[in-house]
Amino acid sequence: MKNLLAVAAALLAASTFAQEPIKIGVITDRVGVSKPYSEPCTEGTVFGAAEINRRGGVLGRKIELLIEDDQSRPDISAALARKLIDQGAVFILSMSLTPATQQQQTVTMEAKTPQMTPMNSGDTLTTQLPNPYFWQTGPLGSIQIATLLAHARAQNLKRVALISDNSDLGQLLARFFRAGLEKAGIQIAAEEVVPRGATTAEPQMQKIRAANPDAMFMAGVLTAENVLIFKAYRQFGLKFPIHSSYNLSVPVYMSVAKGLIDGVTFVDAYDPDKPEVKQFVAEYTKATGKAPFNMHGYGYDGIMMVAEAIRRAGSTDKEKIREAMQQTSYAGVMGAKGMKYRFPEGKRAGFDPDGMVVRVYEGDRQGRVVHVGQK
Amino acid sequence: MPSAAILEVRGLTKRFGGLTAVSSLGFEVREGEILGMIGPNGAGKSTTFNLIAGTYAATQGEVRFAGEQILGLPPHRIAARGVMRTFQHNRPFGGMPVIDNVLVGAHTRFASGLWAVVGGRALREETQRRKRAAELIEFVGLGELPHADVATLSFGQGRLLEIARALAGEPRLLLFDEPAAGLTLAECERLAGIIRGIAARGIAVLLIEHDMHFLLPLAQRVAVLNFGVKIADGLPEQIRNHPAVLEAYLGSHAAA
Amino acid sequence: MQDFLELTVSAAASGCIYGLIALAYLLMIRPTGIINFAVGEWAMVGAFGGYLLLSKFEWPYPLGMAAVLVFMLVIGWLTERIAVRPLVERGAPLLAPILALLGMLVVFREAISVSFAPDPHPVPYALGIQRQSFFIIAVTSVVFIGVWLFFERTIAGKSFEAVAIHRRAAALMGINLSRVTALSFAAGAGAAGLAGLLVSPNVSAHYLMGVPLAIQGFTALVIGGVGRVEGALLGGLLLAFAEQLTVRYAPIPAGYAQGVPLLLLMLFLLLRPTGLLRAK
Amino acid sequence: MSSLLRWLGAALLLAGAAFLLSDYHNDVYRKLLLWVTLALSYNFLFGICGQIAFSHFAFYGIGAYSVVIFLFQFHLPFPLAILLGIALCILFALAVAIPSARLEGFYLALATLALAQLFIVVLNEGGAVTGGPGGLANYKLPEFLGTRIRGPWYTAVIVLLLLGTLAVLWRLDRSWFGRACRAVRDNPEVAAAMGVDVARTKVTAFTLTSALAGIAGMVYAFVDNTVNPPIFGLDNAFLLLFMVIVGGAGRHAGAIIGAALLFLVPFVLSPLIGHHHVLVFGVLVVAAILLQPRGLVGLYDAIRRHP
Repeated sequence: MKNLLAVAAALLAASTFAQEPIKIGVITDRVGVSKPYSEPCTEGTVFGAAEINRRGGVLGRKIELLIEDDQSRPDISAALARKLIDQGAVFILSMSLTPATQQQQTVTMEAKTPQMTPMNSGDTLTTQLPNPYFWQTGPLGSIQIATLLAHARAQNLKRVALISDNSDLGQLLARFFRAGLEKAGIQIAAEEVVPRGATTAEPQMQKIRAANPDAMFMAGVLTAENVLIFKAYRQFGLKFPIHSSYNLSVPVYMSVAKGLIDGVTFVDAYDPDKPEVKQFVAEYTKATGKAPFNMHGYGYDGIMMVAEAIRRAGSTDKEKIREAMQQTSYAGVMGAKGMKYRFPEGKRAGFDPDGMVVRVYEGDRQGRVVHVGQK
Repeated sequence: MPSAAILEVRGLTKRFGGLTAVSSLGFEVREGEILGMIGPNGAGKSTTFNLIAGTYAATQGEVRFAGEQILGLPPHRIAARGVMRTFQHNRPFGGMPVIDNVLVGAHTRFASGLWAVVGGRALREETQRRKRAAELIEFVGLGELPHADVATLSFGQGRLLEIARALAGEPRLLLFDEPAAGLTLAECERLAGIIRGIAARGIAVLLIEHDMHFLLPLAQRVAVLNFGVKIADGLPEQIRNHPAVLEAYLGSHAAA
Repeated sequence: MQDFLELTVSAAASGCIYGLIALAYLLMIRPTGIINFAVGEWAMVGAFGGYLLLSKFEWPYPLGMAAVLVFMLVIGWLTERIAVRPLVERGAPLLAPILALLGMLVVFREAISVSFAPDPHPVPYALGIQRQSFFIIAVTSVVFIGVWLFFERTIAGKSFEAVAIHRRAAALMGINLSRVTALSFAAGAGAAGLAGLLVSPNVSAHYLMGVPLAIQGFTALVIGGVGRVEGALLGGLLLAFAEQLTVRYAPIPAGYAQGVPLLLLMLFLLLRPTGLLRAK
Repeated sequence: MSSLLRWLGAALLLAGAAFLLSDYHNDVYRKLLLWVTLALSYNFLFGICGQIAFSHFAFYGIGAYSVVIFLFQFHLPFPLAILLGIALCILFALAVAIPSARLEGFYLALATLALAQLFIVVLNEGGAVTGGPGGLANYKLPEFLGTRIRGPWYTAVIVLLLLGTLAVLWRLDRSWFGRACRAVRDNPEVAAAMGVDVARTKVTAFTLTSALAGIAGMVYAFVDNTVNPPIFGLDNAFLLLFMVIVGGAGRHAGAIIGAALLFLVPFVLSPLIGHHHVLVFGVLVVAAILLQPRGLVGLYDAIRRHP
């Protein structure tokens, strides 16, 4: 009897060991400036993790998310990265401000812990530090501008205007938009900045009007300031086409810029007609009672890719996960039909350069896809 | 045996807009002497006081201290030359104990610079000054209270602190702004003793006072102000019976 | 020339917003000496009031505007009750209520941040997009004329001024100090909330809109001076024109144009710290 | 001698702790020590000298950025980079403080408010020199005698920074200079009558504490080996002010307690009540000012006096 009990206890112990969850860290922002983007992205990740667990987890183990809030404060962010690593996270997903992700990297590089941002899109994140443990699957600024230019090729642009805001990401996107435009041999006739907290964008738009551009490119990511730009554009009755960064792809514009955005084209990593997207939307809505949008998709793809890499690594050894991650070839919710995330030739920015789409606002609705990829 | 005049005031005038608060005032104070200055309310006593201390800028005139013009110097420079003052309404520094208040008075007498402070070489001087401050606290009669919170002092004790603080600056001229105001009779007597003691150390004293009963026995000479003009000066007994003074000051005082 | 005329309207509208915020500061500073940096958050509360009543519940504009104004008066009065009066009664130094109000700034912002989604919320125009600037200018003019008449022409206004000049003397004259303080906070919140409501169709209601408005309004106040009511409006207009003319006409890179209002602020602090208009 | 032993003991204790902590706790500990260092110098300026400034983090940033730029963009030797960084802090501090000191009221607060924002504009627009919004990264602390200080040893460096700052401020506070600062805070007019040069005292206190913030920034630059604009903005400057108030303005212990408490609050509360912790923080600040103007240190004193 005693022996039997001992055996049972040993079995029990073994089985709980087998069910010890795989810990994945998430650093998000619930307080600061990137909260409007960080929150839906994190919700997508949480939904994805639940789905993985419902299907039996990874390597027979459940996934456990350790979610931390960095308030968009980079120094806190780096400390939290260490916390997650100390708590046994084998992977860190970064969904906060770009400089925060940057500062976390100094930790993951030292601790040799895989880290990925599924949503930050600043081009410099994978180039500033030689960190083989870091990947980025958000659509880069350089891809955004190249896609927009590919779509606008028919318009035969010679002189354009570039407008942005003074946020971290807005400035970064503007830098790569500028580089993309210069590379394409297009003259930037006016370059303007609408600072955070402005009460009007009329002087900036006047200057752009005076430059008489063939089109205007928007690189800003502050919703309120972008709306100011549209207001001035409508008020002046301007006619040149507007091509915007992926910031216009979040649905808040449909309500907050009502009546202002008809005809504006924007680059998106989200094609609502893609079967994977339809399935994701249906399942997410069923599970949470709330319709998701593209930010949820970024977070969902992020956790799926990580789970996939761990599955292929066959272990939670961080070095093996790193190798597996580098070999990623994954088709997810985001990206044009058939797009796969890949990190070829040792690159660590994984969004397919041909994976973005250009969409257009029809009335106040985010309408159809009018262009795919950079060709 | 009159000693040299340490403070000489000539033609001192101050106008506030259209109002002339002080008009062509002239007087002098000698070392070790107590000069009283009296006058009814609004006579220009406080203005004169603030002009000498540098709080107000004079419209014109001359104020010489130890032979040098001090008019136009900022207050801290004037203090550094050896002109210290007390305030009519006690104004201690609330955030520090009694002895530190006194040490602020000694501010200009510290020889060590900021580097010496940071490097620790100023510690010896600090200790010496602290000892000296304790002696001054003893001298004015607050001997048991060097570490007391200034908020706990009585009004009379606060007045004594004002004096100790001013003395810590090693003044050659001490300006008292109505020091007896608000004190009890017993406190007034103690105060008179202290002021005499200060003068006895060779420090010149300029004393502005409303209360004749306090001032006249104490001062060696008295100047009387009315409407910004000096209407009389002389020995206390002369002032007591001066007709213009009786008219301007005592008369109105008696009537009131 | 057309540009300049358009810019005149747009800068005048922005200047009116800055002026209203500056007026909010001024209404409180004059009688109490207290600088209340939470005015920006008050403007945010006004903007969210506009979102709720005008966008969500679709009240008619005049009714919604009146309701927001009344609500703001209550907020201002409550703020004074909670964060200022206990300190004034205790005889705390002037800095204490200023810091307490900085704390209230955080409380206001976070209360909004946890109650509403983080995205900006739309607030409708009073008379349509083309006429919003004129509406802002008209409402602001009415407010400033009203406030000016109040201080210049009424006994109650004079008593406010008396408090501004000397608190103790005013108390001896039988003026109820705490009532003046409470009223000045209520009026300050009214002005700030109005500014928030007026600007919100342009900038939308969102949880981070307060601090920029607080800083712009304060810059306007420093430029105009705290001496006179008109100074707040003048300062606001000057700031807005400087900002917008710089962006439009100055040959400097766009990023550095943001520095211009800050330099203007520093310049005024250094060269003319009393502001353009001195107290009479 | 015994006081020297006490400092030594504190150094050993504080630095020794770093060797017992995990990586995470070490990192939090490092940043906590830096916040405490900043709070100490800011307390001297605000609590002891009575000046409100919002530029403390800008000077922290000037220190951090300048040492990185001088070392890795201009390739200057380490000691020279540090000296130039300090000189830069002093220069900027004087430029702001001298004109502000002429004026009464809250002019320093306003001038520094503008400076703090201008600094962020310059960082964002600085191109390759400042790295723009992404800041600078991918650099390492220079080696000394063939070894690089890292891990808990670097924490020990921060402990030295903290204790050095405290020692300097401690001595200043207990000297004629500290008394002059308090006198200027309590009553500038009386202070002037006592011979205190009010303007000069203000300028000296501002410059000195700003330089100390700059030195702390130089140490910070090698904590995560990256510098970027969001760290040095106004938000943190306000947080610093709140720390000093909650802890007890004018007291070194208050600055230490306030910084420790408010820095650690998000780490402790965030897992419990999510993002509501900021609301709690705001209420805490208001309550502290209303109920206990001397801060937590004052509360402790009151309890000790009347148990």
